Amino acid sequence: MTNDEVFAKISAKFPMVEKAAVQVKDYLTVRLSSKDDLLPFAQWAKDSSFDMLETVTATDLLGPVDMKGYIRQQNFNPFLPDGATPQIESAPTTGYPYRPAMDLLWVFFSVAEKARVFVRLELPREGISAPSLVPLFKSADWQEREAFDLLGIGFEGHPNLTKILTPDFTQGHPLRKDYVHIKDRFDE
Amino acid sequence: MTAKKPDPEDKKPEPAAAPAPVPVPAAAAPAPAPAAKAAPPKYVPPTPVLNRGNGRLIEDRFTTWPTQVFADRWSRPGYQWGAGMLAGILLGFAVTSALIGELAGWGDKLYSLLGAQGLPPLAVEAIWVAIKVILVMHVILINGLWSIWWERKISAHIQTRVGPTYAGSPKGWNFHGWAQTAIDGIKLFLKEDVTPAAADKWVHALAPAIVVVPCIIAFAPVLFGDGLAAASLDIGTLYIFAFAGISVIGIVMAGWGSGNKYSLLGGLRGAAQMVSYELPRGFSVVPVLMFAGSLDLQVIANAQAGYWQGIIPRWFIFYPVVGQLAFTIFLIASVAETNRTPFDIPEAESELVSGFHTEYSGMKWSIFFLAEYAYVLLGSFLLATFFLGGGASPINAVPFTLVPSWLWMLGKAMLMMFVFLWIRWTLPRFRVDQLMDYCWKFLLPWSFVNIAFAGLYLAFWLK
Amino acid sequence: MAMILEKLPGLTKGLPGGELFLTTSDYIIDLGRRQSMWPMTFGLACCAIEMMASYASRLDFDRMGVIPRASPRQADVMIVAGTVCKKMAEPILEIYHQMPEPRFVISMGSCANCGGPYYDSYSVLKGVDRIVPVDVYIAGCPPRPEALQYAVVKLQEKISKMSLKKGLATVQQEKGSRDINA
Amino acid sequence: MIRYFSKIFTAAKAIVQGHWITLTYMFKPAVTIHYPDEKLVPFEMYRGALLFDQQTCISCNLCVKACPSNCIALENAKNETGKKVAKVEWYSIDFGKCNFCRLCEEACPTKPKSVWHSLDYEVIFVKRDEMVRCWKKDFPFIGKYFDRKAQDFKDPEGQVSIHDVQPRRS
Amino acid sequence: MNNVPEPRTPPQAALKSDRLFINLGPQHPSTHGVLRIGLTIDGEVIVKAVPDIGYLHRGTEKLAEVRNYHHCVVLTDRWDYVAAMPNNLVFCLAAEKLMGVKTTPRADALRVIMCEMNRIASHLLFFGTYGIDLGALTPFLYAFREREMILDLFEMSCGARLTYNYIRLGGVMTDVSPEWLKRTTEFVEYFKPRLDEYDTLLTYNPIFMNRTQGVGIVSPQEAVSWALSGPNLRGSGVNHDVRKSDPYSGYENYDFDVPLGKTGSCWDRYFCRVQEMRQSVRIIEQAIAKLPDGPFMASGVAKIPKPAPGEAYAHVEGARGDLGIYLASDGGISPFRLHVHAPSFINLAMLQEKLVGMKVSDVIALLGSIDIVLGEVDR
Repeated sequence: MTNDEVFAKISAKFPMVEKAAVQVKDYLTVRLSSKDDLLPFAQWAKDSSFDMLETVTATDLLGPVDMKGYIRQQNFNPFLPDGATPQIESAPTTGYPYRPAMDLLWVFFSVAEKARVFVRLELPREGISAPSLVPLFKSADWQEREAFDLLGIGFEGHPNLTKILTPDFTQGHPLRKDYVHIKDRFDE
Repeated sequence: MTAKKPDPEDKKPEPAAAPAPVPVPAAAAPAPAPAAKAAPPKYVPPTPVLNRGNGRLIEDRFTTWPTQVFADRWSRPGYQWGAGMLAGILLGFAVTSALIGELAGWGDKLYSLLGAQGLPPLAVEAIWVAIKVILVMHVILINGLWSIWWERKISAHIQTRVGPTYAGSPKGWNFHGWAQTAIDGIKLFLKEDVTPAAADKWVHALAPAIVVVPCIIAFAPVLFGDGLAAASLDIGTLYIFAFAGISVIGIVMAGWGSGNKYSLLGGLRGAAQMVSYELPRGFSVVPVLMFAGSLDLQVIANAQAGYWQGIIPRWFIFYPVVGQLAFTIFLIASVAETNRTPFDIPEAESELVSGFHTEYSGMKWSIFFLAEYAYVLLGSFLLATFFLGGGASPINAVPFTLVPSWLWMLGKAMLMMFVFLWIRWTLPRFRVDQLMDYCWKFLLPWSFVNIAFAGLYLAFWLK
Repeated sequence: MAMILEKLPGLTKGLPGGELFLTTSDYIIDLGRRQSMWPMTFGLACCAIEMMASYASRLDFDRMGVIPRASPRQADVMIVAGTVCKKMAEPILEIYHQMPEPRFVISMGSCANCGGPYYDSYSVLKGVDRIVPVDVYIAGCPPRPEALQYAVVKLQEKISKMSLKKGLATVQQEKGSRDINA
Repeated sequence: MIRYFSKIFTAAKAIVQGHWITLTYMFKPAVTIHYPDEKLVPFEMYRGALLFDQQTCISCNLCVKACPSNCIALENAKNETGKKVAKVEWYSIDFGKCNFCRLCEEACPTKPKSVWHSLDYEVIFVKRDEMVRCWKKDFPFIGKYFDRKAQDFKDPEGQVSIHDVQPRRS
Repeated sequence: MNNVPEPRTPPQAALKSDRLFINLGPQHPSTHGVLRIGLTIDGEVIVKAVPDIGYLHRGTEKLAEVRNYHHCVVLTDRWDYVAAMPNNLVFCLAAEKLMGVKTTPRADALRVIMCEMNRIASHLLFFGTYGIDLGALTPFLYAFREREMILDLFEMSCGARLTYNYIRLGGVMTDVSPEWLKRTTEFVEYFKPRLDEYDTLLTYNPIFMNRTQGVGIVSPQEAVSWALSGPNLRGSGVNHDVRKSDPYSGYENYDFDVPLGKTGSCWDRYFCRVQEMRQSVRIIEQAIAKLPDGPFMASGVAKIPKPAPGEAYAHVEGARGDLGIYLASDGGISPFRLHVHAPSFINLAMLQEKLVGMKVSDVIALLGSIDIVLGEVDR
């Protein structure tokens, strides 16, 4: 099933969903306009042939990553007593639309027709939260917890939204671009 | 990568194989080579720090591939040398034992010598029993050294690898790690003795003793050859099974005493398994007792003397159906009794870390280890006595019947111990409830059926 | 038994054959510890696969008397094979303290030496010698199974130089690289 | 009834076959390499410990940029007039962080390469200082490490080379 | 035959036994790495299971944002360290889509050969460790003996045994010599009879079949709802293989079939992997037979690539399942966002619901059968 047929099927059911400006290479990317379109779309996907929710993730569009999120402790080098200079500093590229928002991504896959659709939703960064798809798809459980743990996205309706990957004493959400690492007892 | 397509690696100036001195790089290098390039300093590496002299470098990796190694095994020097050594040991053992065949005779001479000293008969009896106890104790503890080394070597060769080789052999030599178990013993002897805080001290410390002592006591009536039993009891079999059952208490104490959840689970599982496998073990021996007519091991062994039509020995295993069935059930139950795979759920490595002896370290743990191998030895001697006609030679020809009975008994016991090891390194592990189903719904009913068959035999055939 | 051995150097100072007795007992004790080092099955990341390869048939670790033991109570050496994350640092410390005395630590692979490819990650401990004293580090990512066996050979040499004068247990040290004959 | 006995028969047959395989392998020779006595020489492409030749290096910093874990540090040499010259003053590789990925060797433009992977895989450290390997004027290929306690450069104790003389790769 | 006895809940009144909480701790011989499962058990039956991961979380997605594209390829080796080739391949496919680089046919064929050999090595490790989990110690040694041969071949071609860094942006690192091809065919000839040996040793062993056949049954709908992938999904009978549904780097011109399980039990998942080894052997033979010659590296990949802003998604049939990379670039030298769709992380999620009602020794059987690698779970 080519991308256009899939898009025709979707737009027949959901007119307010339109094709995303930036298409993921060779896959159909669809952009939702608001938070409350998600649950009906997911329900429709589950009923029609898109019965597998493959991925739930997000991208922080704030800007280049903040170097204080990394801790670099070099080994003692006799020629460089104060440690080797870090090599790559991430610099902002001109012309890229950085904005204080997060771009959420859901990927639905239909096992029968071997078709995949990328659903995007952009939300402001402050107090970001989105409806949870755990009641519909069981695979969303851990992926939403990971998105919460690493990016700080609250999912309403998630049964057990707690940290899953980072240790308990790590404060903040590491994958955010403005994450600053607070020294804990293990990095002296 | 630069826009130019990177040409593939040009000819290597340095032949990788022979460590030839570094040639000066070829002068026709495309880039204008710096004119007076002094040869790079000849680097002398630090002497290779190896405890076994300089290693022989294997240049062609593919000679170590299984395709070549398994291709023609007799062309490999190590293989021939190993086969020769094995044949030599067996032959030497047989010859020396044939020469000093009448070891049993010495026992009576010693006994009469003691009597001649004019000591009261009670004192003679006491000294004689003391000598027998020391001898049997030595058999059990030395067996620990031998069978642990043997298991590691057999398991290694089953898995196409080589077991311990460097223990006890000087530099450059290879005595196949004969001293490995002794060295393990020294290390375990000097380990810090850890008693966990949550443990119940006395129960934790006493558990290994309660596991080992019944096994040593149970060795009293075991037959080591014709007439070579420490104590010839006429209820030998009942005595052995009675004492072998006490070690369950030790395992449960170890499980409870260590204060660790894993060992508690292991201990309870061990109790359930060992108690329930006592039954098929006991009942599978009943046909043998029916045929032999008494519980005394010596009488059972003598009942198996003689040959059918001069060829097939009258061993109980060769009785058409009853013998094989009783033999397999007894073998399976003794494997379960010694907590070895496929019945090693009490110390299942992969589930309960290491079961009831998780919290034991150093000397206490090694007592558990010795107890396991003592039970394996007990199981293999019982198998040899009950089913393989302890002491009787399988072939009716002259050179074999001259071999003393204790050598045949030892040979059969070692064969049975090999079967124990062989089972351990092939089969996966049972689940707890399958293990119980297997015992109560399969082994036990079949042993009853076996007893019924034995009854028919007695009624019609053996009268 | 351990108490007697602790006092042995004092006892044998005056006796005529004492020195010889001390050196032979040193040799036997070190032989026992050297030829039967039981590591703990303790793999973290990719180096654990190379550690498993060194137990397998081609490079048999059993030749040196090394059998992997599941519980820390029966282990002598802890091979830290893989990336030490901060969440795993607490269990590693607890396991190290559960091991009975003469215990050694081998840090295997760049990640365990000083963070390796994750030298700037927020959740990786920069080297396991920040929490436990390490006797031998192995370079490589992951090191070959032979390198692990070479490290065990090197550790055996260090153990063979231990002597009763410093007591039965190895020198106590909180963290950093440890020289047991210091 | 028949199904019960056939189940027992297939189970017993499978167990016996399994045992037969282990028995046949027991009599096959072992594929073990007795490591300290026999050592495998790695293949020619193997990525072992890094070596560096201080004379042919033109200090172009390409290897510093190519290294993912930022292990390499170097300093341009200056001639008497203070002008930078295509030589390297000192060079250091941090073996603790190196993950042996061959990117630095591929980035090196000199022919033959001035930083290349040898075939040594027996590289251990006993102290934390041994991790950083340094090269200066006429140090050997294998380099030295700086011992902070003794405050001078020493030969690396923990590295055993497969070849008596380090072969060079073009 | 489904001989799973339903959990016998003792009569509460008569038997007051309180629940025991045990930690299948981060250091456990058979959790394939550092995974902790908090089990609440009542006797031998599990009442509640809470898997706790993150003990190997190295934050590679954050590190990728300060590495250039060639450095990220090195980072990908350490995710699924048992089968590292598909990791490199999936990152290179995504980056090539982003940069619009077309790889040469020889590079595609070499990538297919290397990935299939790495799949055999990974399934051999699964076969060995699954044997150990269930108590059979010998298959592990036989499987590693064959795996060492594959690692020798990798060392001969790309220089490393586990973290290869062989598949690069635009092609592969070096070409393979004819001697390497000869040795690979020698390995393939030697390996086929070994697979039948493994079947008699473990697959059809009655104790093994009892331990795995009725255990951990996952119905097809449940498998799709948990978004399982790879042998775990095909074990339940759902026919989805990325090499067939979304072919990449030339998989469409090799013919191989996809083994499917019937009931979705542990034995079916195990059997799918053993059958997949046979299929991989077929693919390798075909690939070596039709190996096109020509350059092994496409030209036009910059030393420090700066792809145009955009997003790309590529996914590959890794040894553990459907491994996908979502790569977003803002035109800088480092990726703006790298998300890994890790199959082990998603397959592991079903553990918390599946374990309730099982026995303690079944935990190990189920955990072993979904074949997770903690490097990929925690990234």
